[in-house]
Amino acid sequence: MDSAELQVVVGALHSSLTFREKSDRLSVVVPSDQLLSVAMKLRDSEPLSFDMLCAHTAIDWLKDEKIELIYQLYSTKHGHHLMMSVYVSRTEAVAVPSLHTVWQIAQWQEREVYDLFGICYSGHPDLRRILLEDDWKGFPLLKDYKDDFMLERPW
Amino acid sequence: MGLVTEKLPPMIEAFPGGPAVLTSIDAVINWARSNSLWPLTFGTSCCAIEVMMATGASNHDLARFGAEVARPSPRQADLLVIAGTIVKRMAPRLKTLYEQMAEPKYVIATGACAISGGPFIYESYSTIRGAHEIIPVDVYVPGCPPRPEAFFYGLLTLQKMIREGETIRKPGERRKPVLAALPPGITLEQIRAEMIQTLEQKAVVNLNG
Amino acid sequence: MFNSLPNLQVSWEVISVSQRVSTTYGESPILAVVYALAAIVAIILFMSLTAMTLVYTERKVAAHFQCRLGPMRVGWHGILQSIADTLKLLLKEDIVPDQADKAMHLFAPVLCVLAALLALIAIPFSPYLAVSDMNIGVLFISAVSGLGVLGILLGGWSSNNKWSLLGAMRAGAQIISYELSATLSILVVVMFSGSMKFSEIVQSQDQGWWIWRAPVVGLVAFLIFLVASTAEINRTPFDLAEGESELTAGFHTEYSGMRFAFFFLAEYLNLFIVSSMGATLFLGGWMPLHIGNLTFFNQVMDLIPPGLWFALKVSGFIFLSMWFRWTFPRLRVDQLMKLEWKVLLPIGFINLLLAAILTLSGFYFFPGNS
Amino acid sequence: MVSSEMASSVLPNSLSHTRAGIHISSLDERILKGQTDSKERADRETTQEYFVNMGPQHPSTHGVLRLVLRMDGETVRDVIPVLGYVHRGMEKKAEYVGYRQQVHFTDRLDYLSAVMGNWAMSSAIEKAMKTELNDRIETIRTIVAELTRIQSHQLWWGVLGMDLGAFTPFLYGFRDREKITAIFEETMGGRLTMNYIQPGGLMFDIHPDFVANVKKFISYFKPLIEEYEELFGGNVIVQERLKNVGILDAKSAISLGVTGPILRASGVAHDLRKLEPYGVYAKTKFNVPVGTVGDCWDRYQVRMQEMRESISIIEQLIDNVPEGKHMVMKFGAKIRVPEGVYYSQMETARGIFGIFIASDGSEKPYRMHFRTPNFNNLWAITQMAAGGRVGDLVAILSSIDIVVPDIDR
Amino acid sequence: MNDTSAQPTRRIPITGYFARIFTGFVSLLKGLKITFHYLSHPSTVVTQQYPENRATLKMAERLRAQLTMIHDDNGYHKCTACHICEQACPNASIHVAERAKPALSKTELDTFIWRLDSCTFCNLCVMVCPFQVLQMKSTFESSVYDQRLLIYNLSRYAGPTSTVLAKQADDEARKNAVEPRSVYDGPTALNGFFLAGIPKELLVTLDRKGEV
Repeated sequence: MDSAELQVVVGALHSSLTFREKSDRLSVVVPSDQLLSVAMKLRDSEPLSFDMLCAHTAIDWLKDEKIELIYQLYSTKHGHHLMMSVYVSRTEAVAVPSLHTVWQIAQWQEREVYDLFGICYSGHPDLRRILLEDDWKGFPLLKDYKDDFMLERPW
Repeated sequence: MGLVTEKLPPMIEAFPGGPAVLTSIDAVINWARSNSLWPLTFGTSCCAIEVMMATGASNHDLARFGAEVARPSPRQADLLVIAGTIVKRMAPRLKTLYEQMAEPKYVIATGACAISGGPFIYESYSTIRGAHEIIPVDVYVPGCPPRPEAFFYGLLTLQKMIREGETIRKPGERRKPVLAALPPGITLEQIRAEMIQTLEQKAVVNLNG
Repeated sequence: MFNSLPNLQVSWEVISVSQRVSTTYGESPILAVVYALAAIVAIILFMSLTAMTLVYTERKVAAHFQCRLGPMRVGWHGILQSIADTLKLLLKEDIVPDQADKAMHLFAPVLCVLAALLALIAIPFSPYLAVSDMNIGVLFISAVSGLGVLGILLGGWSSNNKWSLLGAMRAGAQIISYELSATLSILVVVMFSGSMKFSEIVQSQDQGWWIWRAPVVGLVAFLIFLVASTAEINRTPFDLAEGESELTAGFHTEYSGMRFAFFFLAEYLNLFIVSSMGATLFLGGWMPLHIGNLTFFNQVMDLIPPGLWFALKVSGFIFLSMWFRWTFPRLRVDQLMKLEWKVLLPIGFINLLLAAILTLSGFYFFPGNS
Repeated sequence: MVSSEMASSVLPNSLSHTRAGIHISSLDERILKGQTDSKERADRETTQEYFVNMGPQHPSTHGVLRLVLRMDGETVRDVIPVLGYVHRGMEKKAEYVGYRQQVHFTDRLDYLSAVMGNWAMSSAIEKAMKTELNDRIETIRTIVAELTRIQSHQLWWGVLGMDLGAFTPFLYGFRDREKITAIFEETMGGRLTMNYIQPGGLMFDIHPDFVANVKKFISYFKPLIEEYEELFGGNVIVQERLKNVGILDAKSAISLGVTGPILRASGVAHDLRKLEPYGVYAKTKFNVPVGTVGDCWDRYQVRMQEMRESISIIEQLIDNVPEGKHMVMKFGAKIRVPEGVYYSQMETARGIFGIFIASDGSEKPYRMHFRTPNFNNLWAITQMAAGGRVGDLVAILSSIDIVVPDIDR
Repeated sequence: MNDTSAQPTRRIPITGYFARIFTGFVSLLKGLKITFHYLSHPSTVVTQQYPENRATLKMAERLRAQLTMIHDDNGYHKCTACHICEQACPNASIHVAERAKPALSKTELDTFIWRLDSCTFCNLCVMVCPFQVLQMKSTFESSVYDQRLLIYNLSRYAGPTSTVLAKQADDEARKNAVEPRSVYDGPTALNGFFLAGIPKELLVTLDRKGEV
């Protein structure tokens, strides 16, 4: 399925879905409260069948005061890609539904995003830091992360 | 190190001709130690492939130096080769490993990451800038990663240090020669006298302290 | 020692060190004590030299199996490598973990070496060189080699390290299981030769070695012995007790310096003992190679002194063991047990039964005077 | 090394807390949770489970991976991987350096397929900038990538041997790998981390002897694969150790996001070189080997077959490397990627290496994410290793072919 | 974890007890044959003996192990201290120090500090240099006992480029324009300048008269 056809099918899943511009592939923006149901549909509906979650990460848009969660989906059946993003506020800590029931690997990828960005996932069975120590202060991939240890490039 | 290396030297030294005996004992012990450097199987990243594996492999063969007996347990190892990046989370473990090793123990830091943090000196929140911040390092082998030959040169450098810098008269102290060999393209005269002096002053590493 | 060339007609007379000591004792007790002490020193020297040579050989042989050179820089072709290693190990700091059972931790490696030393007593190296030629030699070695595993168990348990304990438990289970098969295969030879005395077992092979003299049965027993003995001394493919990739360093994880050297020593001594046993039981010990009626060939073979024969056979055995080690991967722990209880043991029993039938019917190749 | 780790882990946990109404757990809590289970079990069945730490310094964890094992005798009940012992903060660092400088960081992720990492990064930048490359660049890239795949698999073969307890295959594998590193060194100036493939082309043109040496290597290596099989793959002990061990079925493999040889061994013919051809793969003929059961033996076979396929790809390309320039971008120029988000991926020796770039149009990426194959592949171990022996765990870990810095980044 | 009974398993054919033992045995013999082949053919030994073969050892010409600055026959380089390599360096391993009082040009190189201890040999500095001043060499024997010895100054003199110097009338004028620098000279390495990874108290302080 090419990008245009995919847009029609994905757009029909829920009325609140919008599409992101300036992306090299079809990129759908899902509201946080619809995330779990849309993900389920993306995986289970036959023409889409996005059965693999390739990557899950986040971008800290400091200026917009938002954190964008990004899910790279892939269908081993049809071979098409989809980028799914969810915007959450970066000023107050809010919980996003965990997708580990949809794709198992989400469990660990979400732990990574929690570790580096501090995003909390509701319904996650084992949410804890993955790459850093449990007693680490702060979330290093946030743009305003400060650390005495970190050095700036002198020249 | 036990009886032989701690109680015996002062006793021998008192006898006439004792110092000469001690010197020859030193020579034998240092010969044995420098030729039997069993490394700990330890490597964190890229350097481990070049420095721990490729050197041990047939083409370069660490066994020629008698150092192919890689011990997985720190208790039996003599040589800790820090091959790869040390990060904050690994640092206490590295220290533990070093402490678990039995004396005499030697440390070689290989590659940019282990010497100074390498590519991750700046703007990294977790990389330790050099293994010497955690444990005393005897020899630095630069490279990213160093070639197996470069590591052998580092091993020879360490052997030189063991042969020249240790004596059972002062257990737990070792003296580093200033230069491994002449660094490429430099003659000794070119290195400033002050620098040598300062280095000499700081060359004795007290491991007990 | 090997001056007098024995010839075929004279039967081999075995004089052991213990016999010599006791005979001298009648003449002069002091001389006997001196003699015994000299023998002890000689044995200890022999033991450490053997182990050092074996370690060096193993490293060289392994290197050439793997297209490399092995130790090269310490002495000519690295010949002093083992000496350097030994010296270094002896002078290394001796760490006893804080939580360890200190007495047991100290005792375990000693026990391992002791077991190996005791086993060394019974083996006849040549007709004139044996410490003690006891009439229950086979039984003695079987019993004493069981002591070694006690050392391993103790070492693993007293270290207070889970990997050590796991390794020790593996070693215990493994050695006790494989002891059965080894004993069964030894029994075959005992049955054929009708004696448990090593010298008599050797003498029973002057017409041909048991490995081929007893049709098929001897060979099968030999193969079982080969496998079981490799397992008993914890060498690849049965080195589960110290399998590096699984258990860090197994039972000796927490050992350093001299005590580790003791384990090392015991390991290589055990290799030597097992190889000597294999050579003695199946390959005729110090008996020269004789083929039927080829008198000239047999006479030529007799020119080689028996001590050298023994050394040759033992080195062949040791080489085989090294060859295995540097070719095969290691078995998994349940496969190890399966191999013993489902393959080796049944075959061993059937073999023993066949051997009994053969002995009763007296059907040997080259039937001799036994 | 082991006991001290344990002591710190069993302390009463104080690091768990609540954030945004969500309970944030800690490693201590995770381990303690397992322990209560084992106590209950102990009451029921009278055997007591215990925990051991495998790593961070352990010969078979290929670096500094730490696995906390819940064991019942020799049987592994549960595996808790603990990561981060080489977490160098590469994604943070990537936000501070320019695009051209990014390439050499990929060398240090999956260092065994460094060239493919370079390629993935370069092609991500090229795709974003819509740079057209000539055939010479693409062909050379394909050849060196396949050589990298072979050397990576050679090393894996050797290390698998070592993990199963045979040291000799390790040295044979390395002996032959040195031939490839010599070719690399000659052309790229490095043995392991080459930084060879650059955005817009290659750092150097190939060495004049490159073609001849590659041909020599291929004729040398072809019979050796069969020898590998005879020495190791055919060995009954190896087969017993690998068959029916660590089974991963296709469905969970996909759900776990596993890629590369492991996914193919589970029976999914998923290979980006075939499905979304890049380089000159579209012009070459090769098969995608797949397994049937998804056990370690299948993974072994898939990788061995992949080496043969890689050789055939190189054979098809090596004779007619097209003429042309080796660099189409001006080297000194700073690279500015147009604003937007880009995700591009490539099939390395271990699976899909994806690079996600969020650009704000400046010289440096706003956010760079490396989707590394090993991160996803590793988690399959929690499914594969449960119920097996310690020996099985080692075989499984080796059959996944992990590179720890690639997991931790 | 999940239901293991549903998973497919490999069926190992049950071809008789003794047949399996026999095939297993044969497979072991095959392996033994291969290893014995290598043992019995000493020509298969591939080991290069490094310290012994040092005289004949030839490294690949492109091998990157040491950064050098190209100096011409007169000992003059072409570096204009333009800082392009400094910016291209991913981890600030290069520091170009300009001369405080340039003699002939607007900017002149004082010391070219290169940190071997942190260099990753990515070759970008060599590639971006507009004047081809830098070169990677394959000198690999650079192990040291002290980390500070890994910080090199690559330029042999502080002063203008060879082109500027060529325009000078006589040797005397050239000599006046330049000032010799040795390998371990430099404001960064030895003058108490802060260097990441090297503790301040370890840095050797050298006072060079009137500079930096």
